[in-house]
Amino acid sequence: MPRVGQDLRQYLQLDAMPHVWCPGCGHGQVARGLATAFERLSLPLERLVLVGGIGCSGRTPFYFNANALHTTHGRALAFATGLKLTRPELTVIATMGDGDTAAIGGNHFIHACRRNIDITAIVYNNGIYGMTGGQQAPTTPRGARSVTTPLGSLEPPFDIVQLALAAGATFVARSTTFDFDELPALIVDAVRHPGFAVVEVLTQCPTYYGRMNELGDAVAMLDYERDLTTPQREITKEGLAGRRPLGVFRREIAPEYTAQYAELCARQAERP
Amino acid sequence: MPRVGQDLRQYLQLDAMPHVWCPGCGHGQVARGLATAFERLSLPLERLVLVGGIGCSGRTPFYFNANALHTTHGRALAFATGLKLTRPELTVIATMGDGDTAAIGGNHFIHACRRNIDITAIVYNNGIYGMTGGQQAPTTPRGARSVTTPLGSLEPPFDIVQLALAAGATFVARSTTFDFDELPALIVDAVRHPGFAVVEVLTQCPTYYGRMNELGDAVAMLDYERDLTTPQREITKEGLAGRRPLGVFRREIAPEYTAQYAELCARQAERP
Amino acid sequence: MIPGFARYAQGAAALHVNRAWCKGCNLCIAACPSGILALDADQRIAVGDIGRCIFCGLCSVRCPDFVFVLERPSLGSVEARA
Amino acid sequence: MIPGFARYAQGAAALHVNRAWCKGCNLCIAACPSGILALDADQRIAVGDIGRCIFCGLCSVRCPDFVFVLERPSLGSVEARA
Amino acid sequence: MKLIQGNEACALGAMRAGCRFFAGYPITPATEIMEWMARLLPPKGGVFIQMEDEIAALAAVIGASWGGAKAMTATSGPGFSLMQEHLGYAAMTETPCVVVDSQRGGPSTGLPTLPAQGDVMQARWGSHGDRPAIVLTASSVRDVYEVTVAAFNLAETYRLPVVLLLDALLSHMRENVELPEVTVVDRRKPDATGAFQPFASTAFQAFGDGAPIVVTGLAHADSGRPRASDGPNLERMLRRSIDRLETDRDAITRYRGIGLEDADHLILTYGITARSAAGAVQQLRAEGLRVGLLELQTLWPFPDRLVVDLASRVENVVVVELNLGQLVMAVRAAIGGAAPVRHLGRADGRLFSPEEIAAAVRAGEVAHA
Amino acid sequence: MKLIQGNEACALGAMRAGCRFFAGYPITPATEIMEWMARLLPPKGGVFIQMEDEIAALAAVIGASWGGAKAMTATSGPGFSLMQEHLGYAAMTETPCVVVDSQRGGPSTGLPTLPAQGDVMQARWGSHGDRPAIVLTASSVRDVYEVTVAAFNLAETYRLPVVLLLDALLSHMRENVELPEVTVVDRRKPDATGAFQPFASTAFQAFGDGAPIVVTGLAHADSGRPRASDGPNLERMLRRSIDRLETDRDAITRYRGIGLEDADHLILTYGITARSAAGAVQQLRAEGLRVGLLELQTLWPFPDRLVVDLASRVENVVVVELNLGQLVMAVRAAIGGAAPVRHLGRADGRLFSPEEIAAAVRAGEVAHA
Amino acid sequence: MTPGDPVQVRFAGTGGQGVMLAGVLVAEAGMHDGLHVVSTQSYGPEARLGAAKSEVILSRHEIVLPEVRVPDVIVCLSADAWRKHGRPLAAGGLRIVDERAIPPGEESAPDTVVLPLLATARDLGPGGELSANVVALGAFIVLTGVVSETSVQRALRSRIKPALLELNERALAAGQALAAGAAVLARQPE
Amino acid sequence: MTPGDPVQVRFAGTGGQGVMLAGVLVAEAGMHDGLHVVSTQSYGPEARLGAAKSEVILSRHEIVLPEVRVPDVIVCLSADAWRKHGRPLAAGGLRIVDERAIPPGEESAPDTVVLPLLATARDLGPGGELSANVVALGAFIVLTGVVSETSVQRALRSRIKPALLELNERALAAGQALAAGAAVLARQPE
Ligand SMILES: Cc1ncc(C[n+]2csc(CCOP(=O)(O)OP(=O)(O)O)c2C)c(N)n1
Ligand SMILES: Cc1ncc(C[n+]2csc(CCOP(=O)(O)OP(=O)(O)O)c2C)c(N)n1
Ligand code: SF4
Ligand code: SF4
Ligand code: SF4
Ligand code: SF4
Ligand code: SF4
Ligand code: SF4
Ligand SMILES: [Mg+2]
Ligand SMILES: [Mg+2]
Repeated sequence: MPRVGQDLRQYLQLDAMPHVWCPGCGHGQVARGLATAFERLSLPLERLVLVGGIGCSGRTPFYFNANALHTTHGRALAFATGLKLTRPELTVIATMGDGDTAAIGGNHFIHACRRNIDITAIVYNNGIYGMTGGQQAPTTPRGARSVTTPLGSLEPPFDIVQLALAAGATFVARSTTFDFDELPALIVDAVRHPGFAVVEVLTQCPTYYGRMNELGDAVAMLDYERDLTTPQREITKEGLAGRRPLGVFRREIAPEYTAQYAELCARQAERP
Repeated sequence: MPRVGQDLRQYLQLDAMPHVWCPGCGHGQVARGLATAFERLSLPLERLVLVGGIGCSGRTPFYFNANALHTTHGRALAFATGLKLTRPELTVIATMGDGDTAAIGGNHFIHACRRNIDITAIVYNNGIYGMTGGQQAPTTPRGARSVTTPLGSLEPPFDIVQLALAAGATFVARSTTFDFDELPALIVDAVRHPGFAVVEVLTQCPTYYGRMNELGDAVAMLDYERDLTTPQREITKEGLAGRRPLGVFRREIAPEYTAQYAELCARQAERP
Repeated sequence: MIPGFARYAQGAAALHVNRAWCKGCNLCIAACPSGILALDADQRIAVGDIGRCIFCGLCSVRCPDFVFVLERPSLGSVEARA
Repeated sequence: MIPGFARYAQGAAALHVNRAWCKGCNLCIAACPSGILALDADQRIAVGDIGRCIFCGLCSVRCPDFVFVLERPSLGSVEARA
Repeated sequence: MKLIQGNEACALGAMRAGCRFFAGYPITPATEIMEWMARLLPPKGGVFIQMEDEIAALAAVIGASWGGAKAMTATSGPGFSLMQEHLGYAAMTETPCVVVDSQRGGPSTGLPTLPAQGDVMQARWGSHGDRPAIVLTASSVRDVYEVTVAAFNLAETYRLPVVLLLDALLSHMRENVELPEVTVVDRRKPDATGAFQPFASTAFQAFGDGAPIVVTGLAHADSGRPRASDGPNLERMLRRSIDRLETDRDAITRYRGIGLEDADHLILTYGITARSAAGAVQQLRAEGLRVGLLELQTLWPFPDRLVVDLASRVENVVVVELNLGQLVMAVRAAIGGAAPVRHLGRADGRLFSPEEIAAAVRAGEVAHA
Repeated sequence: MKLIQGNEACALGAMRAGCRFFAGYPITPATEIMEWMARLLPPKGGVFIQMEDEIAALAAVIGASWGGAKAMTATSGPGFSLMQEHLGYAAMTETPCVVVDSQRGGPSTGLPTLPAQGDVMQARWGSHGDRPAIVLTASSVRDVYEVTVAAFNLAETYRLPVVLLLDALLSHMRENVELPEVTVVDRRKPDATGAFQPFASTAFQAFGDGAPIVVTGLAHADSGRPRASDGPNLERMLRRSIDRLETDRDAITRYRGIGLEDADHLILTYGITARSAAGAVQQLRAEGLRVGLLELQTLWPFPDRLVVDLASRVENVVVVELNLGQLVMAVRAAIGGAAPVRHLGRADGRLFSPEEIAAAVRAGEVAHA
Repeated sequence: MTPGDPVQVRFAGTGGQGVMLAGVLVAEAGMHDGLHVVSTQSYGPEARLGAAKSEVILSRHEIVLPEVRVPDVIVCLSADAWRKHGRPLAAGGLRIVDERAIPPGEESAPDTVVLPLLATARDLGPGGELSANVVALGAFIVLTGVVSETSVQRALRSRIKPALLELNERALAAGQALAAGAAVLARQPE
Repeated sequence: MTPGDPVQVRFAGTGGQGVMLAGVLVAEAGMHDGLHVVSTQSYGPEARLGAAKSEVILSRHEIVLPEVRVPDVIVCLSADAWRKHGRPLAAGGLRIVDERAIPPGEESAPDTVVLPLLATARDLGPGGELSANVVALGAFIVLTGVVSETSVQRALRSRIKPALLELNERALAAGQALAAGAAVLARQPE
């Protein structure tokens, strides 16, 4: 029996609840995944900073009892970088939407991956801009509808995992809101990883993506998520058959930025 | 005997010569590669638009007898996208520095790759910011010196080719200024490719990168480039041994953006 | 009792439910193997026969709104941490 | 003649050199298999014994400054395109 | 007569003006403009594209304009801040285009769904360096349509980026309107004769429509070629652009007046706020106070002659705006001591009611008496 | 006594003020500031990082400030335009930090190596929405050092981003200087007692230094928690920040006067231009004209009381700046009709000479007589 | 009630209950009735969740203030919305509230008509629960007379997808019927 | 020449000829001499190529205009620089020019001293060609008297890497020697 149903209220900012997300929005499930991971990590909440972008997902920090830095659209990782460099002892986790991460914030994302700074990025990928009302995201599948692609998107979507890998992130994983057990486990691994870690989470936006693409309610969308993906261990010889693989794609120890910087300072420190 | 030494003056803006680049700067060699390619492509120059970013490399368009759109730092591809969408019949080539492309312009770069719009991006990678006087670029190798990394860079560099591949570019190649024969050939292929094409060119900045990293003059730097790279055909079973591979990494035909868009308009066009 | 949560007990175990946070998305209902969950007329969660609950916790992991807390000996008392 | 270029002839072939564009980087000099190129006191390119030139064009492909144009029967006359 | 949303009217106006390119990035409260353009453009063969951010959106618009298309983007405060570099680029390269900024409560993410008039100075001064600027605004859904067309016309006439300021309320509200007849100005093509200097006049040649053209954000000659350290030449070109606006100031200045002829008290305002001000004038006139209303549709270039002229005929001026004091600086600077100027401002995401404005005028009247 | 470059003085001032974080992106003519910081910070355990662009640079600075470090970035026009969104964010989140803008000829890429004073209005109004703003400038290498320290002190005192405007000439020129003694203001820590409201006062608690803190660019309560549609609360907080500056206006206003006591004619200027103006005063006084010079180091909040006060005692005012008319608007708005105001401006990348300024004053004197 | 001029109307409910559409329908009907109309609505996350509202101002004159300060009519479909948008109400105004939206004790307020709007809608058959907004609109016409029935029907035809039109016409009628009984109650002395 | 106050000095040459350093050395020497100094230089691509310049203003008073309008002294090392920065010159000013930088016909101008600066530098031995700037500086001291020899030597010691100091000291001396002969010529009647 999975270890589930814990009382996670201590991690939550109770007066901010109920949260702002729509009925059945996967973002709430990601938030639960985070809370579960915090419990497993036994993190002191005053040492944890959640850095949010702008979007439905970016609001995550408001619902936790940790430090919250709610930034600007797309720039969460740039703020996080300054903070982490100044306070390497703090645990810094960025919660970002797919638009946030890969549209306006694409550059900060690939640079954070490249620098290998010890920050964890949780990318809530719902294939759409939720907050602003259902516009195309750079993750919207070709042909899918949104209010700005009423006839179906012409653009091939980004694969966030591939982008993170190419940009140099040292921990890269993908999960979904369907995988309630795997998700917190991956977050735990990502936070423990000493370097830049990306966890892409496929999550449902029933309000826009679901409705505009006739995928049904949140319950149906979870099934859709399951059918769209394959845990890596289950990938057969026939390959992915168009499904997106899940799990950890890279876990590599490489020089971490703040550690290297500290060493540089130590070398430079003025002798008395 | 290679077909070399042609009179390329008709492609050049003669009153702008001599160009602004330093003695031995590889950017001039890339420019020659472009002129050679134009000759082979028999492009009418009034139908060619060179879109430059800001940087030494970004000045390339001024030296050609074609249309020149000299834009802002990092944004050449965003301007080029608007132009190409409006005038799909024009040939649009962007000339951009590595800082231009991968630092401030990283996001526009990956998005242009993703959209697969028929633009050719020539990335002049000299591992440094030339124009502003030798600061670290996102392509500066770890440990290399620049005026902003006086003790050696701590950051792992981007691999532009990997980034372009992950972002979805359908033609991706790498060459160097050493490879005077291969370079124009790749540019020709890139321009002919019906989709987004990236040609990364390793080029020398003797003034800053060379001097600060004690690599000698332009002559020595060309040898250094040769030693740093391996044509794909020469890659042995032992692998790259730390060298960067050259040649074409992807050449794939996929739906091109302006063509798809035209088709969408045709479907939508009001019936009389 | 957890403030704001109703407690549905079955021996030493109990299901705590915060109706005020429920948004009526049906995710828990679809997940519950015992079929004891449903929405009421206000479109909020209602617990049916708690005697049939197997304390699998699937309702809690599926719920995006932190509506459920399970109280089982193995998890420790909720009060102890309230 | 190409305006601004000096012409160094060897029979039907010739090397045209635009000294005004030269920046003295040595790239052509290092590339020339015949060793007939050098910098003068102004740090600009000077052509030595054109009789030893093999018209390989390596000077032209290496030069970042478009200093050289080769005139060979196979390439057509430069004048025709000037 | 139709029930139309402000943002829809903006899109319809753009289409009517001949806009055939839209690049944007979603943001409340401007998003519906792009949603409408996404539907309206393809059937006309126009281009709609959602870009990766606002910086890219304006870049694409400028690129499209050099391709020959009338082009536009729409955003709100945060995106408008990001567009400042390219607004300056468009001015420097004399690129006709239209940028709509539907203002919401700032600063920063602020009050994302509430109306404001807090970007009025930014629209003029947000980019680095000096530049000519045309900034328009509107107070009703019908005006939005008309002023959008005017924005395109001015952009084409003066080869400049034109900013149109809306606000969250005007963008989102629906009103019954009869869309008016409008005149459309098209891009001025160069005369066929003689060598064309692309930056010598307001005649415009797109890429591919003739001999090659050079465009750069560096200081440049009339030929377009860079002159990156020729300051006097740059100043000459800037002043020439600015003078064009100066010369045509009366034509560029759009405004609406109520009771200006015999006014003793002047209310100066613009945009959504002008509606309540009209109500205030009605109330005050009913009380016997001779109050006039100047509703500016052209905010920049600031119509100083018009304002000085009116101010010198009244006892006092009240400037009303949904910010903590922006256009009032231009008003004060323009009129010198001609009349005392008071400011009625707020930044709480709400409108002024006619009563609040009337009270402010009355207070001034008393203070002055 | 040392021969120091303006940009070096800025870096030395920052180090002296306790700056321990610098994030930047290279750009002429500001780059040497970052090059110096890259050398000066590591030995002190401070952080230097070159970011992917200017947007990220200011973001990182704000992040670092919330980590408790005194933090700064430096840029020029194009980068400053890109920083506008985050300048507003810093103001909204009451984040102390310093942004240096070394002005070059604009608009756009413009005249990249030549001096200008074209970002004066942008520094105040470049971001969307209303916000409190402190903007300083300097006219000599020694001043650069001192004013940089002052910028940090004001940032810490008022919990605001402070902009320091230099120019291409001042940044790059070397001058012999004796670095003066300075006072350094440190960040105000919250009192140990009672529950801390992070936005109720200027006391500042960094992340990790106590109970969790909430920071957002949305409108928010004193607790930091978002109140995204509570306009009155936002206006209250904005006015509180602005009022803090209002209350301390005299302390914030840095200026230098020459011959103000008995002046009949006032030259008002700032930055590099003030040097020539001082020369002009000397020349004119030698001719017997009673001319005074007001050199502002604090441009915003605009010291209107000081200016009105001086203006009302002179026959005329000449505002001299390297732009086509920017601060002059604030001058005119402030003094009403107290004295006629003329503007002497240029945007050609050159300075005014003392003779040119003197001639302008003489012309005004004649016109007035 | 006897509406003054301008009339300010608010529809409040939970995201998804169609209060936006209700506002637009009233505005469009007002337009057909020859009135000046302005309609606005709440935006952002709030509009999708908890308490959403849409507002309409109708007048024989040009509308100067396009912002509702104190509504003359509030139509309310959910408890959250009642809490957030149920007050204040103009003197002489009217509130039309679903029976489940109003907390016990408040039903008897003299300016408030409590009706089983949602239940009536649900009874209309499959998909009926989504037409509570139009049921409310039916009641609104009868109880306020702000816009005419014919104009509302015309607005319905222009704004509702053909497939759903019949259902919504029935919803409108049901709302009118529902209110007919309550109407007498609502006419207060002036 | 007899310098006035302020004195405006320009060093002009090709990128890489060290005109920036020459300017800084004069400024620093001026500082050691107790003068107010401002030094500026050209930036950007121009500074690396073609014609670069650096300028110094020296005065017993505070320097009001930190921009050289018409130099009193121009020291010029290359033909490009001569074309771009070789004029105008203040009345009574002086130009010190390398023999190869000046076009035939202009050598005989009365305000111009032509010297083999580059050739002298080259003759100093390995690396010598890079010290033409300091050779020029030596000539400058002798011909203008704007800054003192001791102060220039002090500036050299603070700004030149130890490994190159000896070479540069020899360059300075060589420049002084070179100018000594020409000096008489350069002293014009006032
Ligand atoms: C500079 C800027 N541009 C645009 C916006 C408007 N905006 C807010 S959230 C958002 C996108 C949200 O999508 P995503 O990041 O995928 O998050 P989601 O809401 O789907 O979780 C946009 C475009 C903004 N706030 N700032
Ligand atoms: C917004 C902005 N930031 C910074 C600059 C300054 N800048 C000009 S070119 C350049 C980098 C040049 O490096 P790269 O792109 O690699 O081109 P290269 O000169 O090496 O060819 C920078 C930072 C600018 N012009 N605009
Ligand atoms: S709009 Fe979509 S992403 Fe946003 S809260 Fe609703 S369901 Fe979630
Ligand atoms: S600085 Fe470097 S990149 Fe720029 S022109 Fe010189 S050698 Fe080339
Ligand atoms: S614990 Fe399991 S059985 Fe019990 S209500 Fe939840 S899902 Fe159903
Ligand atoms: S999953 Fe949660 S929010 Fe959804 S219906 Fe069940 S209890 Fe309510
Ligand atoms: S053509 Fe060949 S041989 Fe002749 S000069 Fe050039 S490189 Fe030398
Ligand atoms: S390669 Fe060209 S620029 Fe270099 S030395 Fe030879 S001719 Fe001159
Ligand atoms: Mg999303
Ligand atoms: Mg580079």
